[in-house]
Amino acid sequence: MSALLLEVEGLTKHFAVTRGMAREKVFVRAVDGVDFAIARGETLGLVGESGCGKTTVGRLILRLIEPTGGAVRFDGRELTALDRKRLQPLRRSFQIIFQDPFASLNPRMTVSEIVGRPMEIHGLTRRAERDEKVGELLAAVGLRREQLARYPHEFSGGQRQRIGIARALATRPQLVVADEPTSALDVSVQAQILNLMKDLQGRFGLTYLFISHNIGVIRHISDRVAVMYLGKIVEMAGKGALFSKPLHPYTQALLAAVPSLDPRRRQEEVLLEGDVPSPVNPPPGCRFHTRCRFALPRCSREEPEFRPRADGRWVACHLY
Amino acid sequence: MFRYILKRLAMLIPVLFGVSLVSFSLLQIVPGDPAVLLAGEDANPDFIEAVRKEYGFDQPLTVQYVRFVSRAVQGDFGVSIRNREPVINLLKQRFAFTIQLSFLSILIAAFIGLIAGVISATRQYSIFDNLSMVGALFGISMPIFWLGLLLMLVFSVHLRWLPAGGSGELRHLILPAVALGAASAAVIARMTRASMLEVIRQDYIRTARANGLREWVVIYKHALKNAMIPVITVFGLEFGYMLGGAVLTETVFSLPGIGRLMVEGIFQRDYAVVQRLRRGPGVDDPGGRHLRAGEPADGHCVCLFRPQNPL
Amino acid sequence: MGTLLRVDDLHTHFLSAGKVVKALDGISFEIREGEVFGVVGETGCGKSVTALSILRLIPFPPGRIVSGAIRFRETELLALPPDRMRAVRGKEISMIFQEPMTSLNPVFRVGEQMREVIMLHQGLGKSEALEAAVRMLERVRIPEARKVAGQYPHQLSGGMRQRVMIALELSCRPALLIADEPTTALDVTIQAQILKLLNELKREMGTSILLITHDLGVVAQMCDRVAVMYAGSIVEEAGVAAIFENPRHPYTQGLWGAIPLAHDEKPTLAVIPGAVPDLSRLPEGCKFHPRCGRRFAPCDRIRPQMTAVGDGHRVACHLYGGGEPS
Amino acid sequence: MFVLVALLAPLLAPYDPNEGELGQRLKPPSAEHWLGTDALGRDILSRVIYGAQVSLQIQLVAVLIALVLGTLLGMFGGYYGGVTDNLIMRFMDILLAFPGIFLAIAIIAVLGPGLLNLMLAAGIYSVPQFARIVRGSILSLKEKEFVEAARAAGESDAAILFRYLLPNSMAPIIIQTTLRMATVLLTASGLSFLGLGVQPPRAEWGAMLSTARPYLITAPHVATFPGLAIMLVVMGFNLFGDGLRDSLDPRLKD
Repeated sequence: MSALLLEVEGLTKHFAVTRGMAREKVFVRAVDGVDFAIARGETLGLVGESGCGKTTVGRLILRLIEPTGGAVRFDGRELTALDRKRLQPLRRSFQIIFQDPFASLNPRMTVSEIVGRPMEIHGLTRRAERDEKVGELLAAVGLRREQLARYPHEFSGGQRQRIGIARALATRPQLVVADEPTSALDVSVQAQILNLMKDLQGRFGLTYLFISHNIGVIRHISDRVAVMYLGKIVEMAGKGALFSKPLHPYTQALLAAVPSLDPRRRQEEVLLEGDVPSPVNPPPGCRFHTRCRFALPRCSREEPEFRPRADGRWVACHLY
Repeated sequence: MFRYILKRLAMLIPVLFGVSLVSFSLLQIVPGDPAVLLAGEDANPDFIEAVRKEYGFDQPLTVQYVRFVSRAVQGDFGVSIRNREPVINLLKQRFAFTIQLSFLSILIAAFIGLIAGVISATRQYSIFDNLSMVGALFGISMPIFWLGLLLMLVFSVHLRWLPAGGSGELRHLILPAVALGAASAAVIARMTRASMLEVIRQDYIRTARANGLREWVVIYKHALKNAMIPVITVFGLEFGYMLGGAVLTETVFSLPGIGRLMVEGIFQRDYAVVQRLRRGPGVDDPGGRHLRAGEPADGHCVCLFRPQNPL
Repeated sequence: MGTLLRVDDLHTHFLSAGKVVKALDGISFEIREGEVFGVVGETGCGKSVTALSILRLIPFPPGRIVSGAIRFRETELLALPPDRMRAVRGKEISMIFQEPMTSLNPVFRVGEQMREVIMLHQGLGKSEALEAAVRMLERVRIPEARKVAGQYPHQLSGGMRQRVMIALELSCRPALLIADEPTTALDVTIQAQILKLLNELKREMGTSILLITHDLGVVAQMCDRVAVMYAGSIVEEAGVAAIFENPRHPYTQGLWGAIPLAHDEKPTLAVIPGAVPDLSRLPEGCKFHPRCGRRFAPCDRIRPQMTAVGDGHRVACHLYGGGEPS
Repeated sequence: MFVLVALLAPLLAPYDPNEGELGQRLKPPSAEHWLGTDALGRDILSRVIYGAQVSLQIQLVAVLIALVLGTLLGMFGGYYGGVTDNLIMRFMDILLAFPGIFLAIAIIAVLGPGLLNLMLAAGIYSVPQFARIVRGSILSLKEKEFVEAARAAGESDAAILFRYLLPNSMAPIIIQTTLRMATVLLTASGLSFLGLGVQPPRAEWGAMLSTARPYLITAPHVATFPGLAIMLVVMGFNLFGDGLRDSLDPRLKD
């Protein structure tokens, strides 16, 4: 058993879209060569702004969309090479929690069906004992067993997210991809869900890929953090190192942009001007050079390599 | 842009192909041997054979199809079996009439529908709203042909304001256009109302109000322009529907349009079959006689079971 | 600093499926000249209804301002005839909304939308108004303002649209700008740009801002004074420093403790158990008592009143003696 | 109510719908014949009541054809997309290329007039409507997260189609079914009116109107009641459909 549960290498996804009246076909380079690995029991936080490709990375790992290129190795097995039939039995080992607690549950199924179906598909339960097993899971995520026969619309947003978590855990997976699981929730409910996820990680020995745009949430839940910008990871490091001393100019700007909760420390300086360039025609060289305060002439010509430093941190920047 | 147009045009090809195939099979499958129909039932076999050759009915179906399409593309739809006139002339004439009728109908429908829809939406649940929505319900539920008959009964027979049939003048078109447009007016009114209600809830309408714009500016400038977008597409659909509805209207009012031509065409062909079966019609009084005011200009009324001018 | 806007015991109700939803259940506060007043709370606490009530834009039906008073300078807004109220909107008090994507009319050019409002309130001619619009767009740091004025909203990014909204709403130099979650739909880096812009414009133009948000970071960075809302009521009101350093109401404390910080480590997150009550079936006494860890005898019977606990710091909680009407 | 009348027609009708007394021709409504008699002295009330039976039969069969074919085509087109979808939708475009009831007329022209062919024509004529609605619904549903969750859990395509997508498309399908019952009756009676559908002497409302036309002036009641019957039934289905829409699709409610 290797220490690494998931290894991702050169993962790429280009979406073909038709644009405008002319219906010209262009490629959105949503994910453009992403490398990272997650160790067993670890939480990797994937953070970035809207459109940076973080959600696509999550879907690619689970093969919910087909990658354009690159490799995903799960527990030493190459997933990208498997056909649908051979992938199917492996699916029980990696599951997903979604952002929208209203769209992610089938409104025509009861809680028992929603949570029980994954078990049935993978032959983990017989019909007779399904309710028993679902009941146990519900208790584990803080719901009551009596709520088995109810439909999703009878629950609040926070409770629905708990049902979504129970469904993800139904097949006893090793890896859970959590895609913005608290973004649709109010802060007080968000705190409940984050605490629950931390608690479950210990009890079920889970490994998380936690995707979020909320830097506070990422800092709270992650062991290591990867920062994405325009389809690429620009920096990856242990949480402590990354937050105390961000290396990449984008990471620095991103962290500085989060408003501080200390009213006596008002930030006046804005480190990042303008908008993110289009992923259809990303800038040549370093993708961040158009907005970077430290841009050098070579930044617009040469693409910096994403590579590890002596201290174990990864960064893609010509400054280092 | 150019590529877009090309692509759109390319998409039309299979559709046109299908339509031509269906039209062609229509001609084929209609019962009766076309050569016999043309030559007349009592003609001698040699003549029938000659006709068959002349019109190419002896060729394989594929060849006939290719010829049909290549002629159709050149605007040659053949010669009417009935009066030996080129079909294209007949089509042009009749089609122009139906387009005229449909155009008048859609004008009436758009006018009534838009006004009723906008006012209903801005005064939701008012008496006007309720009345116009009940009216719209009648509009979509009323069979065109019945409405036509009723209009005729009231305005031609009893009030004698407008003629019940005939063509050539605008006043001949009014009743048919109203009958044909009623359903579309209802659909447009409902669509406009729904679309307006949807738009009025949008954030940018709130922005306009929050900026102190007058209510009528908010409604007629900001809301209506957005609400019209889905309504315009309904116009197109309704126009197509009218070409279909024209069949019924033209039959009721005995008007020389494309719809009636089509129905007549079907029955001309069918006539042989009907005759052969010697199936007596259920009515013993052929239509038209009792329609004093409805006597059409060309002197004959479509009679569905006994075409008076067979072949 | 004088008082610009004063809201007194405002009640706004909605009728939904035969039930009365008390969206605003008697709130009072005031906004002073030149300050940024924050209203913070979770979904459904009534903060947006507060904004719409001030402009009298509550959709009727189903909503209605039942009672209360809103005094803007010397004018009682709730008593104004519709015509006079319209003249206030967009000129004296204007408002920007959460969704920059949908708040601009998609079928009109940006410049046209601005020009319309400028002509209405400032009586300028067509070309003058368009010039004024372009100048305003430049003022919100939009590059190539003249080109942007000729574009449709869908051609602009979210951040640009919010700049356009700000330009539109500040074009008539209102005394009060109501900003309802102005940066919630934006990314943090864009949010930082917009907040900076709002701060600069406020200083330049002396506009007061009523800032509605659920993001405590935005409150800390922008506001002078803050009101915390819960289920249609204000539960605590204080200067921004006081409320962050010494929150008094158990709900405020819980809310503050639940936020994961970006600039600091927090070992565990505090949790407020349960969920927000149904506004048509509010609990007796203090609305927060079913979720409160510090409730005691009077909490489920008597609704606490706002009580002063320090300089400009008021709390509605029995822990601080909120029993008697103040 | 309408269904009840149709089912109980033999009990309710006071006279045989096809037996006429020639001495009783074109009589206006009276105590004996509530709605009067037609040109062959047949009781109009009885004919209208029996007409309900014919209409219901046409509606049910035609809508069922459209429902089954349209739903399946829409489902597969929407779910699989690509070439399958293109083929199906181009085929639907061909059907839709005929304006209004031209398509139904064309089908009748091929098959010949008659009750069965009428039902087929009205059914095929309605297929594209169902296909489009179902396809649209599937297209928006298949992007939903709960469908992604089902795929992540390893559900098969068939299970996703029939356990997740179809049940969630039921509301628009049911609404469309009800509204189509109204349209089909209008189309079918229109075709019968033209003589392309049900043939006299069978009591069908459209055909009855057609035979009543000559007596519009002398005996307007003959044309009034069948038309009224069509309108009331169509209106009933429309009202029911609108009501369903309001209750099943709360988004469209105000």
